[in-house]
Amino acid sequence: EETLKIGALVTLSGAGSSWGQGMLRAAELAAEDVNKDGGLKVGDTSYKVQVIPYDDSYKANEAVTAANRLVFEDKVKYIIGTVGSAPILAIQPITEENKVITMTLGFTAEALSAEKPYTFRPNPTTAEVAQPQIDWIVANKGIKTVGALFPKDETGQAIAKDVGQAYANAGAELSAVEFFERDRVDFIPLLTRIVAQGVDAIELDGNSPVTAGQIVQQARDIGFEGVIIRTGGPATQDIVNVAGKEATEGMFVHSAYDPGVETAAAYEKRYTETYKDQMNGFSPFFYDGTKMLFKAMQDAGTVEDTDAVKTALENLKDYDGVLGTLNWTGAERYGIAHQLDSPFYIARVEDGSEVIVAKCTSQGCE
Amino acid sequence: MSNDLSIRNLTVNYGPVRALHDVSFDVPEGRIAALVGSNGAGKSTVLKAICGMVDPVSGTIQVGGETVPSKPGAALRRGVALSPEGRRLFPALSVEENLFMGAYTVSNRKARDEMLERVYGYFPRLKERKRQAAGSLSGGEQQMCAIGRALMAQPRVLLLDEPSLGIAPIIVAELGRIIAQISQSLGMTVLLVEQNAQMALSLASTGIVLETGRVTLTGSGQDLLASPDIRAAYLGL
Amino acid sequence: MSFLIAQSIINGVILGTLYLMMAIGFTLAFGVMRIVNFAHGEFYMIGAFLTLIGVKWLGLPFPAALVVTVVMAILLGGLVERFVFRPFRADELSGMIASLGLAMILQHMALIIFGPDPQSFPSLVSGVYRLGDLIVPKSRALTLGAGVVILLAFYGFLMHTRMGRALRALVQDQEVASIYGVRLEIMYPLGLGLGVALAAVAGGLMAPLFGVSPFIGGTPLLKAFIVVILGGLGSIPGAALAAILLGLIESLTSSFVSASAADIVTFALVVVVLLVRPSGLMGRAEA
Amino acid sequence: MSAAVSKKTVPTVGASTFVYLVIAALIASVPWFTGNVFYFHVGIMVCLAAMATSGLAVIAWVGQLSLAHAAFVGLGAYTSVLLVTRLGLPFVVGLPAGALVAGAVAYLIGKPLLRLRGVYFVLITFALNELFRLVMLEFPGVSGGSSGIAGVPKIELFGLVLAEQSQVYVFTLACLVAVTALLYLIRNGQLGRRFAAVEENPALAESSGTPTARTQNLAFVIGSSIAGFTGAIMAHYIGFISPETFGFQLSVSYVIILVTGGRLALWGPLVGAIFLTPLPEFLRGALEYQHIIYGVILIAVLRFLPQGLAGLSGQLTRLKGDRS
Amino acid sequence: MNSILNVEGLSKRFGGLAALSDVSFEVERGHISGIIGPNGAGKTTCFNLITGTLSATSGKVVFDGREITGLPPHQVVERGLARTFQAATTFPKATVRENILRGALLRHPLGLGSSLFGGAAAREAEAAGHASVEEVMRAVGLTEHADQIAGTLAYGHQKRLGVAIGLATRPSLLLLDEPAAGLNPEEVDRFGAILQDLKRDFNLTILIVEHHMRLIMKLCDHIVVLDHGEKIADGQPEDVRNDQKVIEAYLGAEHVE
Ligand SMILES: Nc1ncnc2c1ncn2[C@@H]1O[C@H](COP(=O)(O)OP(=O)(O)OP(=O)(O)O)[C@@H](O)[C@H]1O
Ligand SMILES: Nc1ncnc2c1ncn2[C@@H]1O[C@H](COP(=O)(O)OP(=O)(O)OP(=O)(O)O)[C@@H](O)[C@H]1O
Ligand SMILES: [Mg+2]
Ligand SMILES: [Mg+2]
Repeated sequence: EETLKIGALVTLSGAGSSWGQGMLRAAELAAEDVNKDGGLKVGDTSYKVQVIPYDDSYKANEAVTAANRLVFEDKVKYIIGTVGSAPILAIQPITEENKVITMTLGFTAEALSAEKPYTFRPNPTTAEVAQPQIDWIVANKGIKTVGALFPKDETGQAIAKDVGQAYANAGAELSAVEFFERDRVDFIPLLTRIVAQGVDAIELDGNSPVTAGQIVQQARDIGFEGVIIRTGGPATQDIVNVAGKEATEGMFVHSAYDPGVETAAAYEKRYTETYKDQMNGFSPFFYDGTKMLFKAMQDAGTVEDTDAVKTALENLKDYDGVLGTLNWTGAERYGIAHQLDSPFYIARVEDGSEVIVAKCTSQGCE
Repeated sequence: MSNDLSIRNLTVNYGPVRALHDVSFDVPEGRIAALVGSNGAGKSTVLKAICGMVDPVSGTIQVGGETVPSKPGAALRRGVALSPEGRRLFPALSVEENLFMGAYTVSNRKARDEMLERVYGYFPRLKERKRQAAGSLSGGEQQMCAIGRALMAQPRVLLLDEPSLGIAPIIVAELGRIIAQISQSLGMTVLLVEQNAQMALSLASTGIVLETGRVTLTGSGQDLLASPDIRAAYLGL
Repeated sequence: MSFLIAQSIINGVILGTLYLMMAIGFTLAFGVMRIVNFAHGEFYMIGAFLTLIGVKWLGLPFPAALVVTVVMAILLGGLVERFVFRPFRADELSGMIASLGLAMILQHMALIIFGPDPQSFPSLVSGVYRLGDLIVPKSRALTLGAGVVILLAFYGFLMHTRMGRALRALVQDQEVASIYGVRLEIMYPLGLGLGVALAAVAGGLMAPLFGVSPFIGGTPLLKAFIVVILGGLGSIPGAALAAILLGLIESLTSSFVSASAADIVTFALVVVVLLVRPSGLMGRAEA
Repeated sequence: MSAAVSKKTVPTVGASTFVYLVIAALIASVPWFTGNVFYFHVGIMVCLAAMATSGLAVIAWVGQLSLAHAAFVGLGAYTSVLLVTRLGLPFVVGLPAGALVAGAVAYLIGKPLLRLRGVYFVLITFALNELFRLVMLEFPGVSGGSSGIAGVPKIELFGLVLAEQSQVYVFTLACLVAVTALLYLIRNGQLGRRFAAVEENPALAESSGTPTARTQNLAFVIGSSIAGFTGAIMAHYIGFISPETFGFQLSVSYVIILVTGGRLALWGPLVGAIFLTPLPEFLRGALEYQHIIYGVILIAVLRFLPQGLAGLSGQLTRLKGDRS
Repeated sequence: MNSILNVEGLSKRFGGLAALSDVSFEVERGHISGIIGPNGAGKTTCFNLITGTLSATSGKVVFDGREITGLPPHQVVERGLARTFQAATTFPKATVRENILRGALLRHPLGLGSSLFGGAAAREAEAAGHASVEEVMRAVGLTEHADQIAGTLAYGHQKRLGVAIGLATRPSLLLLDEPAAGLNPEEVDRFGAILQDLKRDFNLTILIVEHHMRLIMKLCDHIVVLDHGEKIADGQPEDVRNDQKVIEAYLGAEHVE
C-alpha cells in the first residue's frame, strides 16, 4: 500500500480560519472515506490518503512558502486551497509550473483562466449565483432600490461589480454602495446615509459573517425595516449568532444546500459529530471537490500524471455529490470550464433558522 | 546614647571594581554626621547601600538596633529616607505630587499636610511652583524638591546626598540652618554627604572621611574642621 | 440635510465614546506602565468571552457577569505581568515585542478553545430612543452610560489617589519609587491588571453590540493606537478628546463623503497632528 | 544594573571574526547540502528578511524604531514592478530605482518625522504604514488596488532569467553580503560614531556638533533604501504584490527579527533572520499550536537573551568567565 | 570693547512665567565672565537660548560679529561656541575616551565616502582626533578613567567629562553651567586653575554659571547677575560683591566681607 499526499494549504489562523477549517475538514473527511475502504484504488494500487495541512494566515507570502514546501519538500501533486484570492494568485506560478492541481475557494475571477489549467474552483462564486437569486428576489419582493456595504478588498470589489450588474439586469438598482475598511465594526454612519436614501433592501453579499451580522443588527437598530438580502456565501448561522434572532427575522439568504436533501444533511451531521462544531457553509463543496479529485485519479488510472488527472477531472459529468448533481462550467466567463456548477437555494430566516423558499440553478430559480 | 544608624564592615563591589572596603561608622540618635571625601571616594555608594539600591558583598546596616535587609524599600520601613544624588525627581509629576510621593507611607493625613507646610516654609519657591512638572524646574529648584521629598517621609534617619549642590549661596546658608533645625526640633538623625565640607562639618557632631572606599578618619566635626590635613584636602584652605 | 448632520454628530459622539473605552486600557498600559501593549485587543476579546461565559453558561445577569469579568481580568493581568512583562519593566522595546508574542498566544488559545466562528450573544435591550427625528439605539446608550461611569471612576483613581500617583511615579523611576515605599511586586501587577481589566470590561460591554469571536481584538487595538497617538502619551483627557474626534470624523466623513475616505482622513489627521504637535493633542513634551 | 556593559567594538579582524565567517559560510551553504528546492526558498526568505531588517537596524542605530519599514519595502517593490511591467524596463533598472524611490520618500518625510522620538516615532510610523496601505488601495490604477499585481516577471540580470530558486538564492545571498558589508563599514566609520552619539544622548550629540536631525535623516534614508532594495527583489521573486503584503504585520515581523537578533549588534538582523524565518517551518506540523509555540519562544528569547541572539556568544563567555 | 558675544534684549516665557526678560550683556574676548543669580533666576535658560537649545521669545544673540539667534545647536558649536550642561550629561554607554572622541569629531570631519571606506584621510582624521582626546583628558584629569564606561563614573567625574566633551569641540567660547558642582572646595580651586590653563592653552573665552562664589570671584573678569529673569547687576567682581541688591537676592549676609 502506498501513500497519497494531499496538501491542504488553507487559512487556520486569523479571520479567514472559519473557511480554512471547513476546507481542511472536508478534505479530511473525504480522505477518511477512502481510507476506511482500504485506501484509494487507482489502477492496481491502493493509496492511503494523507492530508498535510499548512496555514497561510491569509497572506500571500506565507502561502508561497507553504506552497514551496508542499511542492518541493512534501512532493504533493494536489493542493486543497487556498482560502484567499491573493494567496491563490501568489502560489499559482509555482503550482501551475509544477503541474500541481489546486482547488481553491478564492473568489477572484483571475484565479481561473486558460493559462492556469491546473486550478479548479469547486464552489460557486457570486458571479455564478447572483443573477438567478437576485432575479427571484427582485421579482418576488418588488424591490426597486438596494443599498449595500462591501469590504474594500479584492473580494468585496469583485462582488460589488457582479451584484450591481445582477440587480441592474433584474430591473432594480444598486443605488447606494459603500466600501469600508476591514476591521470596521461601526456601520451606523454608513447605514444612516443609505437608509436616508430610502432603499427598499440592503444587500450583505461579500461581507464576512461577523460583519454581515453587525450590519444586520445595526441596520435594525437604527430602524431599517426593509428587506435584508445575502446573495452569496453561506453564513446564516454566524449572522444569526452575531445579530440575534430578532434582527435576522425575515432575512433572505443564499443557501448552499437544502437540509431536505438527505446526503447534504448527513454530511452536516457527520461534520458536527466529528468536530463538535458547527459546519462551515463551504465545507460540503470541498468535500465533493476532493471526492471528485479522487474519482478523477481513478478514471485516469494514475496519481502521478496530473495532466491525465486534470483531463479526467474536467471530463466528470453529472457527478453525484452530497450537494446534488455537479458539473464544471465557466468556459465563457473564465475561458476554462473549471468552475463548479451546483444547485443552490434561497432561504428565509425564521426564528434563527433557514427555511428554503426557492431552489435554483445557474439558469434560474423556482 | 544609642546609635540610630550603625554601619559595620560594609563592602560593595560594582562588577569587578571594589567601591567600598570594610566601611564602619555610627551615627548617634538625633545627631548629624557628615561624610566627606573626594569624587569617586564612595560616599554615594554608602547611601545607596543603606537604602538597598546596591547589594553589599558583606557587612551589616542597622537602624535603631535592627538590621536592614538589602532590599529597596526595606530601609524606608525602618524609617530611613534618602535625597539621592542627581535629584531623581519624578519628572512628569508636579512638584506637589513629588512631595506626596515622599510621604507615600505616611498614613496620617494631618501629619503629612503639616510636613508639607513645613517644607513649603523652608523652600517658598516650591510652593510657588507646586503645580509645575518637576522635570521643568531649574537645577536648584529640583534640589530643593528632592530634599523636601525626603523630609516628607518624616524619617528617623535622613540621608542627604550633596544637598547643597546647585543651590545658591544664600539658600546654602539657609539649608545649613534647616538641617540643624530638623535634627534638633524633629529629632531626626541625619547623615550628610557633602562637598561643602565646611558647612557639613560645622553642623555635624561626627565627621567621617572616606578615601577610595575606605574610612580614613573619624572624629567630631569640630576636630576635623581644625585638622590641617582636612583643611588642606577638603576645605581648600 | 441638517437632520443628517445632527444625527451624524450624535452617532459620532457615541462612537467616539465607544472608541475611548476600547482605547483606555491601552492608554493606561502605555502612558503609565510604558508598555506598548499589542495584546490589548486580545484582552478585549478575552473580556468579551468571559462575559459571554458568565451570561450564557453560568446564567448570570449581565452586570454580574461584567463584575466577574473585571475580577478575572485583574487576576489575569497580574499573572501576565508576573510571568511575561516583569523582566521588561525597564525596557519598553522588549516589552512591546513580548506583548506581540503574548497576543499570538492568547488569540490562538482562544481559537483552539472557542473555534473561529462568532458566538451568539443575547442582546440586552433593543429599540431606539427618539429625539424628534433623531435616533439613539438603546443598546448603545446603555453601553455608553456604563462606559462613562467606568472611565470617570478610573480617571479619579489614577489622578487623585495615592495609589494612582504611585503608579505614575513608578514608571518614571522605579528605583526611587521603591525606596520611598512603593511595593513594586504589588503595583506593577496591579497596574497591568487594571489595564487588562479596562480592556476586558470594554470587551464585555461591547460584546452585545459587535459580537464575540477570537478575532474581535483587531479593531480595538487599531483604534487604541490612533486614540493614543492623537491624544498624547498617557493623557487621559487627551485620549477622550481624540476618541470623540475620531468618532466624529468617522461618522461625518462616512455620512457625507465615503467610508474609505474616513480612514484616509483619520490617518492623515494623525500624521498632521503629530507633525504640528509632536506630543499629541494634549500630551506632555517628553516621550 | 548590568545595562552598562555594552562596549563599542573596536574593529579587529581576528580569529573570532574568521570563525564567524566560516560559520556564516557553512550556514549559507545548507541548501546545497540538501539540494532541495524548498530549502533554497527558505534560504531566499532568510536573506530577504535579513536584508530588510538590516535597513531597520541602521535606523535603530540612531535610536529610532520604525513600524513603517514594510511600507518602504512596498515602495521599492511597487516601483520596480511598475517600471518593469508598465515601462518594460529591465530588472537591473527596477532594482536600484526601488531603492532610490524608497530613499527619496524617506528623505522627504524624514525631516518632519524625525523630530519625534521614542514611542512617538514608533506610533507615527505605524500610522504611516497604514496610510501607505490605504493610499495604495485608493489608487488601483497604479497599485492594482486590493487585487494586487500578479504575474510579476522573474528576476532577470542582463538577459539571464533566474528561473530556479537556487539561482535566486545565489543572487539574494550576494545582495545580503553587500548590504552587510555596507552596515559593517557604516558602523566602524565616523558615521557609526555619530549614529551612536545620537542614539545615546541626542541633546549632547547636538550640542557637541553632530547635526542630529540630519544624521537621523541619513540613517532613515539609508535604512529605507535598503528596505526598498529588498522589496524590489522580493516582488520579483514572489511574483505577486498587493497593498496587504506590505501591511503593518510585515513591519512588526522585521521589528521582531531585529529585537530578537540584537538591536544594536552588527550581526543582529542576520542572526535574527536565520533563527526566526525558518522557525515556523519547524512548527508547521503543530498547526493551530504553531503560533502559540512561536509566541512562547519569542518571549523566552527576550527573557533569557536581553541582548538578543547576537549577544548569546558574549553571554556564554561571561558565564564561563564567572565559573572559572 | 572687543566682545565675542553680544546678548541683546533676550527674553523667554514659559506659559505665564517670564523665565528671562529683556536681558542684555556682552562677553569680552579672552575674558572669563560669569553669570550668577538665585535658583530659578534664568541662568540655564539664558544658556539654552544662546546655544539654540531653546528658541527665544524675543531678543538677539551675536557671536563673533555674526547673529546666531535661532541657529540649531550644532551650527552654533560649529562656529566655536560650545556649552556644558548643568546635570551630568554624557554618552552613558560609551567609554570616557569614546565620549570625548564624539566631541572631537566636529573638528575632524570626514565626507561620506571616506567615512565609509577609510583611506589615508580617514586614518589621519582618526589619529588627529585621538591625539586631541588625550590632550583634553589630561587637561581635565580624566586620563586614569579613560576606559571606564561613562555611566558608571562618580558624579564629579561625570561633570568633568561634560566639560571635556565641550572642550573637544575646540570652541573659542565655552559656556559652562555649574561645572564645579559636586567638587569639594579644594577641587574647586584646582578646577579654577585648570580653567585658567585651558583658557591660555586653548585660547578660550569662558562664560560660566556657578554658585561657588570663591571660584567666581577669583576667576571672573566680569560678572552678570540675574534675578527673576532680569539683570540686576553687571560689573567687576568687587562691584557685584558689594552690590546691595546682589547681597539681598543672592549672596546673603555671609558673603559680605
Ligand atoms: N554603576 C557603577 N558601576 C561601576 N562602577 C561604579 C558605579 N557607580 C559608581 N561606581 C564607581 O564607584 C566609585 C564610587 O562611586 P560613588 O558614586 O560612591 O562616589 P562618590 O564618593 O559619591 O563621588 P562624587 O563625589 O563624585 O559623587 C567610583 O569610582 C565610581 O566610578
Ligand atoms: N519648560 C519649563 N516650563 C516652565 N517653567 C520652566 C521651564 N523651564 C524652566 N522653567 C522655569 O524657569 C525658571 C528659570 O529656570 P533656569 O533653569 O533658567 O534657572 P537657573 O537660573 O538656571 O537656576 P539654577 O541655579 O537653580 O539652576 C525657573 O523658575 C524654572 O522653574
Ligand atoms: Mg556621589
Ligand atoms: Mg541652572
